[in-house]
Amino acid sequence: MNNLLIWPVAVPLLSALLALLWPRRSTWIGVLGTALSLLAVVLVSRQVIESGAIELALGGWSPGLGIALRADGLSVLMLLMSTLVSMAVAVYASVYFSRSERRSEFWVLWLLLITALHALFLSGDLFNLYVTLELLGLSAVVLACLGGSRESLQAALNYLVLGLLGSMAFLIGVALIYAGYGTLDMAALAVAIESGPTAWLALSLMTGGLLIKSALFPLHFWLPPAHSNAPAPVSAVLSALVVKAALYLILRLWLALFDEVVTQTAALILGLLGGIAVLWGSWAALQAERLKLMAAYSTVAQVGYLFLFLPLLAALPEGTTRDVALGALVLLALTHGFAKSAFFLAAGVIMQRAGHDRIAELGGTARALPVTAFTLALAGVALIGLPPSGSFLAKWQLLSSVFITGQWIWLPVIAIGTLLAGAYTFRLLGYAFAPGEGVGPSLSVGREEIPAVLLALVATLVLGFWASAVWELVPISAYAGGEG
Amino acid sequence: MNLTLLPDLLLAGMLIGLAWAALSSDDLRRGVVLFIAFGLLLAIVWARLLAPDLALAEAAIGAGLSGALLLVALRDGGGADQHATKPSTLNRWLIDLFVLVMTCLIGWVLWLTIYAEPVERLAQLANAMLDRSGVSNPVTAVLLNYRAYDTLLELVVVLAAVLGVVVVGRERRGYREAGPVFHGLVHWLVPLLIVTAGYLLWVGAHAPGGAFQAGATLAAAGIVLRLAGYDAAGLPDGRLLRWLLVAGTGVFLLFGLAMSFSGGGFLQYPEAWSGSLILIIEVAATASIAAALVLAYRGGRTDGWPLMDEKAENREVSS
Amino acid sequence: MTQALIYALTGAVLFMLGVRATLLRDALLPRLLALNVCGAGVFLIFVSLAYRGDSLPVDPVPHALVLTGLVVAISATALALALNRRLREMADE
Amino acid sequence: MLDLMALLLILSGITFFFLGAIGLLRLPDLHARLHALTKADNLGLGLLIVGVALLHGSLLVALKLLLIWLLVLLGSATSAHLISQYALRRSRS
Repeated sequence: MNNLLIWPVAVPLLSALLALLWPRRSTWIGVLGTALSLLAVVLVSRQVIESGAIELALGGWSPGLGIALRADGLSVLMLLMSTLVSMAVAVYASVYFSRSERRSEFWVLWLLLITALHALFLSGDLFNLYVTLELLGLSAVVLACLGGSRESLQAALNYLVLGLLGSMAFLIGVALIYAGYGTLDMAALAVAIESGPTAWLALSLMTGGLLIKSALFPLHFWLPPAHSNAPAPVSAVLSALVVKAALYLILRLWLALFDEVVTQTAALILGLLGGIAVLWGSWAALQAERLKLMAAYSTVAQVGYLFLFLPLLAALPEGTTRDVALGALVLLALTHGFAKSAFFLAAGVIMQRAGHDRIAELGGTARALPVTAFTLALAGVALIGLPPSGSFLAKWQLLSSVFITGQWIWLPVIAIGTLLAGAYTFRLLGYAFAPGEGVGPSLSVGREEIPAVLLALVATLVLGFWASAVWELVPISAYAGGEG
Repeated sequence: MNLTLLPDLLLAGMLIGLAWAALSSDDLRRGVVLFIAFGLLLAIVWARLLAPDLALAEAAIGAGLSGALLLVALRDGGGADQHATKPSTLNRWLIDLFVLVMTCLIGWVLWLTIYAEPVERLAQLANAMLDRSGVSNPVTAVLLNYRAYDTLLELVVVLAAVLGVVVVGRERRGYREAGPVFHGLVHWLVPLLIVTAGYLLWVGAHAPGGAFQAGATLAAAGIVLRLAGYDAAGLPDGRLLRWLLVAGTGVFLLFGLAMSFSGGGFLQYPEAWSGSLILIIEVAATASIAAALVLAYRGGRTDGWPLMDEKAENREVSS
Repeated sequence: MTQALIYALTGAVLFMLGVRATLLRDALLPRLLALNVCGAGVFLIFVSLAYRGDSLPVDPVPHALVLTGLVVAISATALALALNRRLREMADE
Repeated sequence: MLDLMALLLILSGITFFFLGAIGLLRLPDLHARLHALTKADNLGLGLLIVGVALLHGSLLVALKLLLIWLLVLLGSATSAHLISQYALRRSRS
């Protein structure tokens, strides 16, 4: 019995209800609730680091009949990322939304989004995952249309419809699993699932649904409009966290539940799509004329990188080498999460100051907003994968996995992708550091500039130096059939 | 060919036919009406498959409230999307091929798992543990005890969606006051619906029924009121409305947390109390679901929703 | 078990009919109808899994899952319709 | 004997429903259709309900069925009234 596990879900949910009841205090409740959720996640992480994976059978019913929450290395890492990013974004949002009439609704939905993310990372039951996915999708959609513009509403509506289609595909996969194995508990399924038509079809359907939500090429088309038209704090969490949630589920399914079902060919297909996403997304980011649109296309590319790992993971034998590669994948996902949220927050600061985010007219940013320009540079370092960022180490490990498995086709993809990332980053920095009057001058460092730079520092320095912690945490697994 | 299968085959065929007709109709109004008929037929299928709880819920939610929402969307002017681009013939063929292949694959797997080599699922376990769950309707036991966490999160989903409805749109314009005949019906129907909701809620512990069916019935009362010209649709204003929306999730969550403080696990009801605790949670959930559904139908920010500050109101007037 | 199979197969057909219409149509309302038919197909599969003949007690777990799914589906439908309405108002303004 | 009577009642109830449906499809204008539909369906449902109550043979169930019939009568009368009123108003304007 370990009631600690419910707190990362219960704290934000309770705060959301309080924020709904006391709209005038919603900002305080929102920031405080996010901070307390952070505390809850830290407590859970400490316990996982000290004593390994933990499980909580809700309602006292054995998992299977009841629902179990589970925390292991992978989920703790995702939890930590989501809670740290959301803490920083919450501080930023307390300034961003301070004068908006949507303030109270923003905070309620914000806390519901955190609830959904935490519930998703902790859930150990397939149907419960469907419910958390829907909660995540709906709250993200509402947050995305808080800006109120026509484009943001249209993008949010497309996002909603596609997300629903994805959830339906996931749900029918769950139905087939229940038909074939008679349980929804993931730990039991990790043992029970064996290669066969049921498992194969269920995995394809569930993965297909999740691919829509994680915006892998060619199912990415909804992402750039939705992410670039949302309010800045919302774009930050959408790009950094919500997309990662679907990716986390794909990893869970492929590596823990269906690890005997996954074939090299299937993994190769996803890897190829990932490769195309890297090239196409980076190219589109280079062409983008608006800062937030560029960031959104860069997310498409970065998601592609993460899928490059799948064929490598499928080719590597279970054991240390695979854990190292998996650790690199997680490290890349974390770095991108921190860097991209920093990027969107910086873009938000510029947009509020300048009234636009057209890249070509950003001259003077470095003089007017030195901290924000520095943030863009730091985040750019992490997006390209230069040392000492976490993504440098991750890409290094990606390359070494390529050498071990002999899948040379990924080499040019990684090389060109990195070059393109460098190109779009330096193009942006070139404009931002050029002299000009595009952005009005300011003398003080605003409270809203601090969170972004902290996030960027985490991405470039903290994750780079503390990367070994990621590799230590990843092998702790709650699922027998998996990488444990 | 076994003759006793004939009704089942007929029902299945009608389901597919109605779905096809609803989805391929170019006239939206026709599509929506066919969809409502589809929902009603589905309710009959649930009854046939010994799922009376679902039959009630489908008739109330799936056909009734969804239908009301879709119809009112048509009234908003939903029929006007005429910039539809037809997909190219090649795409059409590819999609049809994909659909055909997937249908066959899913059908094959279902044949394997249901017919060829059926497996033992949770039926026995769920029915065996019924004595310890505090209720005797197995579906209620699953919803509010074994898998209560799912239901808690589901109430949160409803909350998120209704907040979205409130954030996005303004209230729809109301209806003219009902004439004498309709008014007479409302006069009888609304109290009857409220009594029925109470009955469904109470009976849910041991027979088909429960919070969702009761909530949907209560919401139907609200919708009837609104159609008769009562614009508030029976919902309270301001702060009380917020409390009403929060009630279901809040009571559920607080009970769960209280249990984890008093030595058990989260949502682990003490066995002697579980029946009463479940009933209290269900009452709160019914209120929240009904309020959320009526609000979703009525739409938007109303006079009743306390705005953050009066600036918002000024802005809309001035712009 | 033949009855269960008939309805499960019907569920599969309904699901794919819904997917097909979601992919082919591009106005919102037909797509929402399609997604709801999709959902109905999945629910039908779940419920036919629960049915074990007229004499044995049914499996209550899928019934509860479907109830949850129904409520989630109507929430999403309501949200999509509200978004669509706001968009239409904006187009008119 | 009771069973046979119930069967006859149910069959005649179904016939009325059938005739109502034909009326809905074939009659020329709205008011005539409404007339056919409500008359035939209300009577058909009444016959069906008496038949089912006989089959079931319990007073409580019979009362519940009667309540359902009354509700449907009330509902269909009101909706027929509303529809014809609407049609009338539209044809005037």
